[in-house]
Amino acid sequence: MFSEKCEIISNEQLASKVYEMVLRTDNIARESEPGQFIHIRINGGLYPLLRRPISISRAKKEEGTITIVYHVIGQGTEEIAAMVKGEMLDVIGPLGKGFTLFEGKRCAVVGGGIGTAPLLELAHRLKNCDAYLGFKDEVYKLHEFQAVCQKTVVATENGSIGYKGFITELLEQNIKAYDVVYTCGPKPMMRRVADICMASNVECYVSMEERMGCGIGACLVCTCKVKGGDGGVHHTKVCKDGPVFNAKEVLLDA
Amino acid sequence: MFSEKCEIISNEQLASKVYEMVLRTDNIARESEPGQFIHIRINGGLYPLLRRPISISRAKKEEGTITIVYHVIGQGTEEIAAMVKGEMLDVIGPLGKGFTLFEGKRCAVVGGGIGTAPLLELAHRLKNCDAYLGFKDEVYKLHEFQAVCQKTVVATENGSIGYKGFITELLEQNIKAYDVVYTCGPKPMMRRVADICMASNVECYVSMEERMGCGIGACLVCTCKVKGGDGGVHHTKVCKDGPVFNAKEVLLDA
Amino acid sequence: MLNLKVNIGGLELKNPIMTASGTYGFGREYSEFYDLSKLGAVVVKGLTLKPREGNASPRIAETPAGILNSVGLQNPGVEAFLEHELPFLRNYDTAVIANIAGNTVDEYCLMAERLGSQVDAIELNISCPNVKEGGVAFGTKCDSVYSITKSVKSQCKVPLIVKLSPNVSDIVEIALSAEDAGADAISLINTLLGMKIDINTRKPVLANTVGGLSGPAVKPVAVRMVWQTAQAVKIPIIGMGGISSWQDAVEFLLAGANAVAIGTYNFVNPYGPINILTGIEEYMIKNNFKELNEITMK
Amino acid sequence: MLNLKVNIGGLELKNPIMTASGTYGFGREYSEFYDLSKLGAVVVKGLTLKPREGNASPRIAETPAGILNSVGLQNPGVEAFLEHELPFLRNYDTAVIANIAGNTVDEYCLMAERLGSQVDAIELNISCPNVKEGGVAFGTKCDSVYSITKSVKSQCKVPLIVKLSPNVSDIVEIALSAEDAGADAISLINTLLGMKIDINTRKPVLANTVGGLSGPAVKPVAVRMVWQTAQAVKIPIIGMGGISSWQDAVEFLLAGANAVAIGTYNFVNPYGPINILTGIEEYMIKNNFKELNEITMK
Ligand SMILES: Cc1cc2nc3c(=O)[nH]c(=O)nc-3n(C[C@H](O)[C@H](O)[C@H](O)COP(=O)(O)OP(=O)(O)OC[C@H]3O[C@@H](n4cnc5c(N)ncnc54)[C@H](O)[C@@H]3O)c2cc1C
Ligand SMILES: Cc1cc2nc3c(=O)[nH]c(=O)nc-3n(C[C@H](O)[C@H](O)[C@H](O)COP(=O)(O)OP(=O)(O)OC[C@H]3O[C@@H](n4cnc5c(N)ncnc54)[C@H](O)[C@@H]3O)c2cc1C
Ligand SMILES: Cc1cc2nc3c(=O)[nH]c(=O)nc-3n(C[C@H](O)[C@H](O)[C@H](O)COP(=O)(O)O)c2cc1C
Ligand SMILES: Cc1cc2nc3c(=O)[nH]c(=O)nc-3n(C[C@H](O)[C@H](O)[C@H](O)COP(=O)(O)O)c2cc1C
Ligand code: FES
Ligand code: FES
Repeated sequence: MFSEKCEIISNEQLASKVYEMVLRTDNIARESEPGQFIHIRINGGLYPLLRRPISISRAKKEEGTITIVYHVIGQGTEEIAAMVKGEMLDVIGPLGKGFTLFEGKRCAVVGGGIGTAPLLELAHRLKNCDAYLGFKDEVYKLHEFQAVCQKTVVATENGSIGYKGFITELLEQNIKAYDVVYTCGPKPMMRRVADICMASNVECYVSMEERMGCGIGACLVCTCKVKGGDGGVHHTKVCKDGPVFNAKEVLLDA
Repeated sequence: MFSEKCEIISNEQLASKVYEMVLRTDNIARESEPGQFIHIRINGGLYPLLRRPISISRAKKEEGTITIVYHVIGQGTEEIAAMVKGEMLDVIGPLGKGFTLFEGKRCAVVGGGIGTAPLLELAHRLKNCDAYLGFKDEVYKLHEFQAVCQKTVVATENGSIGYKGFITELLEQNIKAYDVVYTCGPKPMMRRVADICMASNVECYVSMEERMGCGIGACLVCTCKVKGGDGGVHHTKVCKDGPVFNAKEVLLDA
Repeated sequence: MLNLKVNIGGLELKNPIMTASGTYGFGREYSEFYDLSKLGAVVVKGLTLKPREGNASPRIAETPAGILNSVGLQNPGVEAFLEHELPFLRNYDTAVIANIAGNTVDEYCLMAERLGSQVDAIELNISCPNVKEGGVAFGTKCDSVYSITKSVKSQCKVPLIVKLSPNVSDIVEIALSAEDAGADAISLINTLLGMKIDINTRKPVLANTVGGLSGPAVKPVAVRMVWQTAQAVKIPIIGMGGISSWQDAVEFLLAGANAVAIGTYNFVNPYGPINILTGIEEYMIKNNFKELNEITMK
Repeated sequence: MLNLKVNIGGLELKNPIMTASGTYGFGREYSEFYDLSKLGAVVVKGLTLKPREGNASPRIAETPAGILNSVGLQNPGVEAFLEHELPFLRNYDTAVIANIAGNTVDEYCLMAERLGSQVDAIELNISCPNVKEGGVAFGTKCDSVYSITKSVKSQCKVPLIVKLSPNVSDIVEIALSAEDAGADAISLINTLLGMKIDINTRKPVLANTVGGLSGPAVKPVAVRMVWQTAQAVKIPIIGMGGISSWQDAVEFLLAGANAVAIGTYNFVNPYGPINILTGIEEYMIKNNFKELNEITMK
């Protein structure tokens, strides 16, 4: 875990409201695992007050760089989008527990919208997984998935590219082909992926989102519900014990 | 009184921590009188919350521009200093009651530090006044005063330029030469100028500073003390009834 | 057609946008920016029976997302208001609400009597943190809130709005006391008592040492108090505290306010109240709301 | 040589920098950024007798210059603290202060007894706005502050700090009640009760509806309460509420605080407390102060 000011190497728009930023940081690039995130201080000041959590989409050890892909939502991401090459971004990372990797398993990554971003580094590590990518209308980072995945299928809600409908429909048709599925995206999508996996006894890992304070495990504001060994439900930290959880353990209801 | 977003034509450093900004605004340039000020919203947001009052140093009707000269003190002026040509500055102006002009009087303007700035427009209007300019060490806008004033004398505290000492000492030696003296600068300096004038029965106008809210006369947070016709002391608004007051009427004590 | 009309304890306003007392003078200055007839109501600077000079300067300090003020109720007094200020405001088609403060219950009553029905409503300021008398002392205890409200109400020919202080342990019991005593509406919040010290001079920034905190910083406290009070009282609520956008105004309406007042934000954006009104209208159109009271929590 | 030592009701701290309860866990996470031995004291997350799961998420909302939280005292309980967390903190040369909250006076007393002298001081949290029991209810009335302080003090083997709620009409009478009942020190402020509503979902942002406001927004209220309290009590005061720079910390010391705690700012800058300590040292050198208590108002 490092707290650093990283140089912005590039910050480019990929789609309407979606940007990709490359940061120079040997430390975070070296230590990060797929599924981890960084916690970004928006500017040197106190407005907005809180840092913003953004997943690491790519980490290149050799180049000493990490990439993030982010959606502009409110003030924080707006200000990140306005930054330019050469400026410094104050980040803490790598944070959290990423995706668990297995040897010799048949894997799929299933992403929805901006949730596809953290799956890219995972796809690189898994080497020959299949990618299921769902978008609303605009599609981004497709070529990078295609370059590294065995098979890449795409669905858009309006049918502008690929299958017209939800990506989970395509996953369901092929679920038997996999031992492990990793998913990141809107909660309803992840819930559906988890159900599909459950029905076919496929291991499923989901990446959770919660509003965060410290981002490092100290303040307990980011909890989600997990099933305990005792059968009860416990509150656990998304920032430290997650963001990735085994779908069998985490409650995706709320 | 206008509320406008004005284009920044230039924003240049004159001395350490002192900047000069030229703004395009037909309306304010046309209506402004020497001694008036503008109220600047620092950026589109709420941090910092309050506008900053800065005097109009020059108003060029024909060109539709105004000039301000400002000292970088805290967050507000820092952010103004960081702005560049082409950006828009949100201002309200012209505000307040400026200097009272008289026909056929012998006049002097006496400025201290950044307080010299609003006297420049006044000097232009007075046409052949004398200028007494006091600075700590660095001197700025000297040539402009020299170009428009009959005589321009300068004092610096460290003697780097002109007389070594306080400008009020030079004024005192020449006070008999004037009917009206206009002053703007640190309060102790203005108090001294007022005393010198009083002793020689010279009319004296001072430009007051107070912390402001609305800047237009609505909130009553910017009051200073004036002597009333009833002999009592009253609180009056610096932003609306001032910033310029007759030294005989205003209390310069606090 | 949108219907933005709202009834505040018998007073009908054309829309829910009001100006907060003390931030808007008597409307003259802002009338140079826009037509005051666009406003639901103008609440004037707090009035006292006799003219007041207020506190020494500095009277304002900036704080993170807020300001502290310690004006101390400088005002020309009720008589001068009626003679010089009210006639000006009557040029506009907007409700005029007099905010009043006194040293004693009697003073409040005398003012209400003197104002009679010349104003459209009276806002009882029992929550000004900047003066010893006439201020917050009345506003933090249930029994004194009850008795002052009851007394003034008996003299009051127009709807009586009681303006509450947020510097209390339990806003609900205070609001209920005002309601029980006959208040026609409640407005909240006045300022939170605060202080700022200059670390260079090592003295308080305000000449008065302490002052009232307003602006965006206090909004979460204000929204909470409006929400708590709205659960408990039946009379209308005028919500204020940090409103600086139409989104903020909608947040107060959702919390249970029937109308909103814009205070500190006037200093930032002189067109504030008008922009906020437009924003609310657009929000209603977007959400297919016809009536203001459709803006409620789900 | 600078002397930053400060005595908090019998507990000597090497410097006045503490961490605010609930923002710093049990120190583990921040120990990855710097040596905890640099701190005057670590105040741990609020403890209860039994483990608690706390409230549902979302538990945090951002507000202008502040945050609302509604953690609801999630914690592993006193036993797990003593077994798993305290030994870790004992690796460092810093004071450990246990912040405790209970449902009943008895629970508070049991915890104080169980903690014995294993911690260096106990901070009585009678001001948590996020739980019905064990929280703010105890902290807003003088008589209950007095009786709970008195009871716990009789069980307490270490200095007893009483942490006050800012959600009160009169902080001074509350502080005096704690002092009269034997408190060794006072800390203030806990969070202001606030609320935020999402205008798109038209629901409160926090699952718990209301939450506690902290961060720069509350600083003027906190400084005012520290100042008022410092005029009235003789026991030391630990000041907190929005401290986000050494300048803020100095402002609290000027107001009369003997030590300061850093809360929300830890989330912004993990090195916050250390940077603030350095800043205070430099301020003292610049002003030729040798002792911390020379930082006073003029
Ligand atoms: C572990 C994790 C990884 C994430 N990775 C990515 C990513 O790779 N790309 C991306 O575009 N987004 C990602 N998000 C979501 C991202 O954090 C939010 O979109 C962002 O914080 C919005 O900030 P804002 O100021 O633009 O929006 P605002 O709505 O103005 O933010 C207000 C507050 O709410 C919080 N907030 C708002 N939306 C979310 C959210 N969905 N999750 C958590 N907090 C939120 C903000 O952090 C801030 O504190 C991730 C979230 C988490 C928890
Ligand atoms: C009528 C008038 C005309 C002025 N003209 C000029 C000018 O031409 N050039 C120039 O450099 N300065 C001028 N000033 C002073 C200028 O307003 C302040 O230096 C400026 O507001 C500082 O803002 P800041 O954010 O940099 O400092 P901060 O200290 O961070 O400001 C904090 C708050 O205090 C207020 N404040 C701080 N110093 C002053 C001050 N001296 N007077 C009033 N408010 C203050 C700020 O407006 C702000 O609200 C004038 C002030 C007034 C009242
Ligand atoms: C400069 C100033 C003066 C005020 N004067 C009064 C007053 O005279 N009477 C009153 O009831 N409230 C007064 N208030 C309080 C406001 O009416 C309002 O309740 C408070 O500022 C919160 O709203 P805001 O955050 O939108 O400003 C004053 C506020 C400010 C900032
Ligand atoms: C996330 C969070 C959790 C908190 N938990 C506790 C707690 O368990 N016990 C307590 O006494 N105060 C708790 N507080 C209050 C802080 O200790 C502190 O009093 C308050 O946040 C004001 O300081 P700040 O503005 O520097 O954060 C908590 C505050 C936050 C933000
Ligand atoms: S954000 Fe603080 S514990 Fe997760
Ligand atoms: S600043 Fe508002 S009246 Fe002068």
